[in-house]
Amino acid sequence: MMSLIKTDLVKVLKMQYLFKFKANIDVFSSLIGIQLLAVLFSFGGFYHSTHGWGMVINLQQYSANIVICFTFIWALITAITITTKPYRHYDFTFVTNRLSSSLSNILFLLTVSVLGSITAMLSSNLIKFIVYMFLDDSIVLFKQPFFDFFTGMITTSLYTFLFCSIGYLVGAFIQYHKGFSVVIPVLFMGLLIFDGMTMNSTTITGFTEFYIKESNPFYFLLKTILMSSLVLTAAISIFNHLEVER
Amino acid sequence: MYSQYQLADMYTINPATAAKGLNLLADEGILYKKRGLGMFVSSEAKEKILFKRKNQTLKRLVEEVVLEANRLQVSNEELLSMIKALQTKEGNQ
Amino acid sequence: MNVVTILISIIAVVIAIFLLSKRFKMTYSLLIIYIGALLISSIFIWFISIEDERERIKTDEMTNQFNETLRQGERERIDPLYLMKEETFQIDEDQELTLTSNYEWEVRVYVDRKNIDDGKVEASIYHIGPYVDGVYVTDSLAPYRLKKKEDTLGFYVPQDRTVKVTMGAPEFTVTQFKYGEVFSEDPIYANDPAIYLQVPKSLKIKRGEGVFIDYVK
Amino acid sequence: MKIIECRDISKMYFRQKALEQLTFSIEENKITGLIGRNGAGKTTLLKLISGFIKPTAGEIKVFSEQPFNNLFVSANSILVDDSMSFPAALNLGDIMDAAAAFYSNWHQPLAEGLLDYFSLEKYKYHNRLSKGQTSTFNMIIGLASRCPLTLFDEPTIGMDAAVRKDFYRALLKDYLAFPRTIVLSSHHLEEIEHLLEDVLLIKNGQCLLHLPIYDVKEMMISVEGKLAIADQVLQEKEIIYEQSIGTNHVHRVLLREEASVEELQGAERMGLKIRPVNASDACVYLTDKGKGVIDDVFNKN
Repeated sequence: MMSLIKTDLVKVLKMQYLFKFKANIDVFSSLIGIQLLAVLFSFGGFYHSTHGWGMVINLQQYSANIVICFTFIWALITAITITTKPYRHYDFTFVTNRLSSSLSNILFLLTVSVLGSITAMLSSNLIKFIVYMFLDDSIVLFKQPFFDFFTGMITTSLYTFLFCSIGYLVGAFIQYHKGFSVVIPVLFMGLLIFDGMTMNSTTITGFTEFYIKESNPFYFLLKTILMSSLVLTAAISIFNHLEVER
Repeated sequence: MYSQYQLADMYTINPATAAKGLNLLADEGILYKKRGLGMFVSSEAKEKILFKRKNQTLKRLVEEVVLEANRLQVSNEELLSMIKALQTKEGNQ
Repeated sequence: MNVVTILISIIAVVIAIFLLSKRFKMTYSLLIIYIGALLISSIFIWFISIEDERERIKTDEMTNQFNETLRQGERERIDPLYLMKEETFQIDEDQELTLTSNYEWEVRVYVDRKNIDDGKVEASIYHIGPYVDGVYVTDSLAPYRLKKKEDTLGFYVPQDRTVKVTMGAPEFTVTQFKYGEVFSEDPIYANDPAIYLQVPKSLKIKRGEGVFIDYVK
Repeated sequence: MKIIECRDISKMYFRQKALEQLTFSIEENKITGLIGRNGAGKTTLLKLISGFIKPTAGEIKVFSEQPFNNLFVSANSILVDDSMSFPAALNLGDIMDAAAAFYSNWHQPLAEGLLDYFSLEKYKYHNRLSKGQTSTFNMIIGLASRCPLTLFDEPTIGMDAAVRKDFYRALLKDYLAFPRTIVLSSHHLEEIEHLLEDVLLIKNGQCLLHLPIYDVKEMMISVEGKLAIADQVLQEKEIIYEQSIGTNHVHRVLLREEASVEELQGAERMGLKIRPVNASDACVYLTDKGKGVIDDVFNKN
């Protein structure tokens, strides 16, 4: 008699994670593309002008803020993409159950969040380098303390992972019913318009301010991790009931 | 004698089918089983096969020939002479 | 430019190696080139960057403190960095002095009466800033002028001169905790200039256009 | 040991029944042919066994466990079909490496040998293969995985005759070297019947028969001859299939158990042609839609 293979979740998760990393390697191409595009947009700089005291001061500031924001959008799209049928079905070609599929996806998203954030933060130097070389060599540059880079990277990663989580849940809804691909964008725009009309930060803007106005790193960590876990748990429980229609 | 697995490999058939065939031959006494050693061809196998082919296969073929001859309204003499002609031809070769 | 040439040729060689080797997939090559470019530029930037010794100025606090110190007549406590100019004018006895300025807002003049009538008006111009995101750019400030014509002492701000400052800025995910805000307010800060006058004991002073007079106790 | 056990399973897609009260079980290390016409529910059944979908009613057990969302069943089974999806970023060699990581019975020499034999190159990409090459590659993955339960759903789609023949031989040889439970679905039985031990025939989502192939081959006989004689000989016998040839000739099929050997010999003497019905035709007759034969469509006009 043929012996059956015993397997456990951790072992399968490890294999799936490595597999996903290779299988979805192309998301890094799009990351590079989108970050380079953002780098290009960053050459406009952030412009301030003030006059007084006998002078007109024109301040041009260069940072990777646009790159970071583009990275968020990339994270959202990547998370939605890996919930789509072809990507989910790769797992089912080999060994998986729905939980291991979702968990390995989340590990993968965590990895891309960290990688995307590191490159986004480093692209700041690329922008400054190019500005120094080709646009304005009088640029004033200060050494950034390593600690600042480190906290910035962690914060960016947390933001990016939050976007990934939201994307994963949105993807889960869309896989549950195609109608959500219309409902969710409409709802999002509707709430944004509602916020704009009432001049109140209640829905989407309120949610944004909940994070960007948090100046305590510990609370910020707590807020992002709790929200991500909540959102991802919801997504996992949706996927747990989905059938494979290959 | 080949095992059912070797037979399965030789003829691209399911080993269960091969085993079934071997069992049929064993039932007819053409093969016999030795415990733990496999199937062996019995000493009277050749006689049995010849007997079977004569009594079943050949008889059936002759029956069909006669039936076909009747349908085509070929007389008995004509049929016999056809058979004889074939036999001499085969004998010459 | 030599450094750039070397750097670019290094990058070109790396690109060539990865693109030519078939075993490597496009994405891997792209990733390695991209991360390589990021790291090289980071190292380069580290060498051309200067040590950051800026202090984050609490603008409102500083303005109030500056004004209060001058009003108390404790001008020796003001950082000499902010002293723009010192000038002494001769003044006749029983002359009336009118103060004016062409400053677009009212310029504060702190009048400190000396104990004696020595016929001298000693004027000091103070100015904090301008600071551009913490960088002190007063060097680019055109000199203010004081001019005495008969019985008028005028404060003249020169014609606008354009100053361009290009800076690298930290990302909002850094400033969120470092400065407690994601998007900084106006990064350019300057106090209005102030004039400190030490005048003879019995000099009569008249307020002209564009000034606000504060008498020091 | 029973590898697959299904009891009264039904599967509904929206309001359409794909499977209805299907009950059967498959023993270990047998090659079973899953035969049925298009839309009979073969694919649905295989997806249920793989745990891709959940039954609407009834109980299904694979290795004595519920297959849906089951890691153990997933690790020990593989479903090979033409819609198997692989990441576009991986070339054939990478896919084989991934399969090797996932399936611990994976046999790399076999995979490489087959890949080489069928002239597929490792650095090619799955989505650029032709239909036949895709089926061939999927089949290689299915064979080399050596899963205790290997399911093939129409594995030969797009393959040319020579490759099909090679595939069947490869399947049998690897089965002999490494016996396992194999379910092979197809709508043409004649091509695979030599490989099979059992036949599971389904029609409209129900199990029609589950028998050893040998019994299916013996199941029916066909009678051909003059209408009048046939009517006389086959009185009161249940006819499974009937086709008119000209005006006074007829071709009828009946179960072997309906007629005794003497009756048949008698019929032959009366000028009827008696022939055994092969397994493939037997299945076609059994799964007939009950709308008569194709000729009827033309006879109406």
